[in-house]
Amino acid sequence: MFWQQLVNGVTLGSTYALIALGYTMVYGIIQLINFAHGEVYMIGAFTGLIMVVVYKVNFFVAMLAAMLACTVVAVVIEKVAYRPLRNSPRLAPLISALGVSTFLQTLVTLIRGGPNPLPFPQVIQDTVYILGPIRFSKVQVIILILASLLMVFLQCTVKYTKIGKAMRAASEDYATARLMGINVDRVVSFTFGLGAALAGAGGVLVGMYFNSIHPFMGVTVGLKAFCAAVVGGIGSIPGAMMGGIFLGVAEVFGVAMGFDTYKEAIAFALLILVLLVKPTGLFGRPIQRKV
Amino acid sequence: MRKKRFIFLLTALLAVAMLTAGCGGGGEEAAEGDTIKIGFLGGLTGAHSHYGIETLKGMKMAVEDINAAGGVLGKKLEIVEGDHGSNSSEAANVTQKLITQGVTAIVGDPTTGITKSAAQICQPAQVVLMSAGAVGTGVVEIGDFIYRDVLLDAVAAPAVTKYLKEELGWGKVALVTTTGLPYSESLTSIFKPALEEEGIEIVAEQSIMEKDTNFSAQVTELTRKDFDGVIFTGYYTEGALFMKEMRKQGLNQVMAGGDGLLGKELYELGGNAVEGSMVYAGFAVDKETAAGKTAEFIEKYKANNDGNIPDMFSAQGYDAVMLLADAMEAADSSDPKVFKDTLAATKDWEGVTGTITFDENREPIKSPVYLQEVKDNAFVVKAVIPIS
Amino acid sequence: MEAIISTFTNPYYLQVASIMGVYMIAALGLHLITGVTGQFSFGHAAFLSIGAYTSALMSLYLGTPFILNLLVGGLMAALWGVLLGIPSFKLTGDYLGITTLGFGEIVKVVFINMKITGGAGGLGGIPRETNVVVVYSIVVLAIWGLYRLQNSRFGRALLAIREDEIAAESMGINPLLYKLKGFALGTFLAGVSGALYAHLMQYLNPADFGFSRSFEILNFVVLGGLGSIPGTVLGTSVLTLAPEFLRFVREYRMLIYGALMVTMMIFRPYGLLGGIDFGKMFRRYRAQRKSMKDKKAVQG
Amino acid sequence: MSALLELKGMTIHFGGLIAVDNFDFQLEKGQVVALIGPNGAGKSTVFNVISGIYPPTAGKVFFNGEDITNMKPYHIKTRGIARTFQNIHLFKKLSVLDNVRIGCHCRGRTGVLGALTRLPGVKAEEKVILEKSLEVLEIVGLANKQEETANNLAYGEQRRLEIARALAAEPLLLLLDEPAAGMNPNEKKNLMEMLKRIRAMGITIMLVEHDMKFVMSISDRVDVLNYGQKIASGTPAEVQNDPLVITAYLGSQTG
Repeated sequence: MFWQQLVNGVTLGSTYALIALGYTMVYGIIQLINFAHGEVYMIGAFTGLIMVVVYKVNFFVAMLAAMLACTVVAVVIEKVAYRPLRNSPRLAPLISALGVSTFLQTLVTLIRGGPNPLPFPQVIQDTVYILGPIRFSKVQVIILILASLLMVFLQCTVKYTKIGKAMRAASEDYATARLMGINVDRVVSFTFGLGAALAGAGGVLVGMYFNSIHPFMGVTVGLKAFCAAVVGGIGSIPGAMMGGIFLGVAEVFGVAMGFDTYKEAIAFALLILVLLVKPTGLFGRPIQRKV
Repeated sequence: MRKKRFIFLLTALLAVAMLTAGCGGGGEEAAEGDTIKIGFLGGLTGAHSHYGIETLKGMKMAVEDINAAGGVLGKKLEIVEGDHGSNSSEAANVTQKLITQGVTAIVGDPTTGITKSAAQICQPAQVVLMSAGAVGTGVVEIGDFIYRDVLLDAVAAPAVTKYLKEELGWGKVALVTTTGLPYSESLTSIFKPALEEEGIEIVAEQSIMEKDTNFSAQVTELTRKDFDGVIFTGYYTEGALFMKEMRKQGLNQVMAGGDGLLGKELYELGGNAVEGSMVYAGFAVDKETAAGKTAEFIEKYKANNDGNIPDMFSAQGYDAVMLLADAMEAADSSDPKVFKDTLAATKDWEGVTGTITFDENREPIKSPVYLQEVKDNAFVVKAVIPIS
Repeated sequence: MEAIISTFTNPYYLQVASIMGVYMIAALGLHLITGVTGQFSFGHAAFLSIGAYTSALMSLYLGTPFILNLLVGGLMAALWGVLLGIPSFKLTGDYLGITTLGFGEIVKVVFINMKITGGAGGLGGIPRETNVVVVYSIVVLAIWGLYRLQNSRFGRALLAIREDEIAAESMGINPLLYKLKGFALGTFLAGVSGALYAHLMQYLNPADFGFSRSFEILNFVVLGGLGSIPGTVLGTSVLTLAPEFLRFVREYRMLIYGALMVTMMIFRPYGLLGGIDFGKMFRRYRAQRKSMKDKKAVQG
Repeated sequence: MSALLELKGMTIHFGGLIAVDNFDFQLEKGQVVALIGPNGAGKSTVFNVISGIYPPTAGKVFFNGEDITNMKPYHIKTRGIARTFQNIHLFKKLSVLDNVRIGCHCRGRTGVLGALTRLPGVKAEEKVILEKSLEVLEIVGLANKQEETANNLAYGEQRRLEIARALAAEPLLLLLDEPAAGMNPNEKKNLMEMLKRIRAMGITIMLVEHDMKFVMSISDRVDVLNYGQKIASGTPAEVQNDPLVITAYLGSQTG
């Protein structure tokens, strides 16, 4: 029972983690809670669905297409709705993000013809493996492997590529990075794109796992993923991963322990607890007051 | 610099003034003319718009049918649409607006919560409110202008429970509720005593959330329990996904639930996992059993909607308009103060959602109840249960 | 003339005006917290719900007078505001925002699970006590109070915290204490607004007080002009009326609403009235007139 | 006669970095004492500890005989220590007058109820605050700019506003963190005059400054910090000729 719930929790958590990464990278560089990120994830799921149903491509192609589509959408969002607000008061881009979020939800609802869920076709024959007391489904395994691969890929990009170095520099000190000749606009675009690609992959994976997607699917998942990013320590990539998995596991065990009617509050309660004990999250660096 | 600011301010003020002026056009009194206005209250946009859209579809079909047959009292029916965007405070505005637009009755809202707040406005304004979906408690109690044409679970659920026990031999069940969904919480509170009455043991209770997709934790909790079936009190989306998760984790029981599960999404989303699951409703949607008005309605709906079957919202929306029209004819008046009494006296009225009688508390009693199961991507009637 | 009277008695207009006023009170509360003190709160709706449920339960079970219920609703919200604030105000900016958002969601879930509030089914049968006169009397009172507060030692301390917390601390201002006081006053207004809402709608449902409502109120404050009372009033008016006027565009309504939010922020990042100081404009105007008069006097 | 301000063995670590090491310091009432040293010597850190922004790792701070170590900045302010900041910390979007009025904060008592009722006592208090504010604005020469937004002031004016804001509370000790930074020679001359007037008001001054000429011409005593350690202390003339100080500023000749 315990192990089974752990598997459930880690699977759920790894989808949170994929989305949390987008929040954490963007926040790390421009200190913006990109509330439209959940909608990017939703668009990923819908793109995947269209690819599979209309163009009849296989699952991996659909996922790549979704990642690409999300990247484009996110870069456009950043250009249109956030870039003009780079030097505005803190709440302006936040409101803009909420506007984008409403816009995208409505747009997809209109295109889809209503807010109710669409079935995601069974793209992979789902077999179940039994290992002692634990049951794995093939999709679960795929989610775990793909999520881990994507996170490793991300970590390598940030650590070893030139643009990754630029990202780290920009997140360390935006103004100085700009003075050092780093094209920060490009870095920000790239960050949005990269985060969106991961969210897009997350959307397709979740769609495939639960076989159901709808235009408002990004709202709560997005919020919880943001919680995961904060719990892990915003700006920290391993933090986002661990935060996601931590929240996923906590939610699952909360339900198992009989708090099922409080499930929606578990992520937020943990968030508050973690912040009160460690204000910058589990993996965040302590803030030194600058005078 | 300062001049610019002033100009901006001026424009801002002008914009407000224009908006306010626009307000004047909104609420013109309806000219007493050759139409009878019926308001639609529901979300055509926002998170719950699906229910609203379906209700309106049904209403439009009813109005078409009535007007084609010459209208009511020699006048044509007209629907005044009030979309509240699934937002309750807007719903109060919309209700008030519909009333100022001169509607004699309002059909809506599909959800209990908004119906209750709309009822608080309709009752003192003396406009009939016919909810096509509010199943929670405390709705018609608000006043004698408030009605609903839903299947009353308080009557149907015990009958179905009896059937589950006696015909299917269920002795132990798992009860799954959608927390935060009034329909589901109310149905659960009806099922609990009914199950106890029949001596069916509830071995596990689990809660899920509306719009959630991941039920692995709840299902894992069920894997260590022994039960004959699941009583699922929520809507079709979550029902389908819950059953899928059960099959993934190796549980093979079927589920039974109310008309919240009645929708093609149940088997579209659920596929094989919902095969054999049961849904009770006031009307049957399969070809063999559906007869008369119901069959006609289904055929017409399918023709207009790419062959999809109607769900309870569209069917109840259709019946709501029909009920109102018949009450007006019977009262020979479109004055809500008059026809509300003939409406209350409705007895054995044949609608597409079954036969409706309003009891002394103005609650609808529908008989019989159709228990339908999913077979090969369709609902098939399994049993017809009469309600005494 | 008749048209004017009917405008004032049209129940639809009265309803819309009442709701607008109720939100204005909540928005003024958030104005004090975010606009004046500079603290993010993304869970304002939770305090509305606390005030709403408290006052509604008092009306239903105790039958106490409406004014008392309003007051207690506000005080209860303020109490919870302080309870949340004490541990949370060591966080700043977005961290505080997300904490308050989390608090809001927890409050919602708690109300869903509570028996006495009717859970998810909601609480109905609340007497209708709120009317336009009561609402706008309180709006006027709140605006008057806020003006006095902002132009006092207390208000200046809040503004100092917004502008520069470290400097404020070095001026002898205890930031935690003042933030808490500001938050308590802001949440008090939210609670009163919630109590008015309860006695206007006569029905409460926890789902109506989620984060989307919190963000809606935040929108009122930011789009109108953060830190400006006229801005908050204008923002609330425009945004509560907008959906009523956008009704003709039907399903494209929210699409337009979302796009408007983005364009508004791009063209007016400080809000509609942001950066416009009416007090200063007035003083300048007065000074100008005085100098003109003096000139005239000299010439004459 | 005990010192107005006394630091005993003050030590501050930031992580592994020792910013200030075992620093002893005394300041008599009415003195003007300067703290100088190369960049990164720990001067501003000393200020931040005195004003309560950082807690010291070790050591004690006494003011007027009272132990104020680990006190919060707002408590220290009420004891009579006011300060300015090296990188200007004005309330940027508020008016010049409001900036100074906030400086008077600890001289008032009005709370929420007072603000709402505006009883006579509150009005009187506001009047006192206004008068005091105008007085200090007069001292720093900003009286004609009281309605201006702080952000719109020129750099030198912003520095002067910082001083006015600190003076508004009638402090016993004024901590000035590089008051002359970024000023032209003319402005510096004015500043020096201003400081002399402030000193004449009986206010003790401790300042951190880079401009040697400025420091030497105004200070009674100069202490020199280098890498967190005090390397010299004395009159301006003594310090100027101290070989250790010369090495610290010019770098060791032998490498």
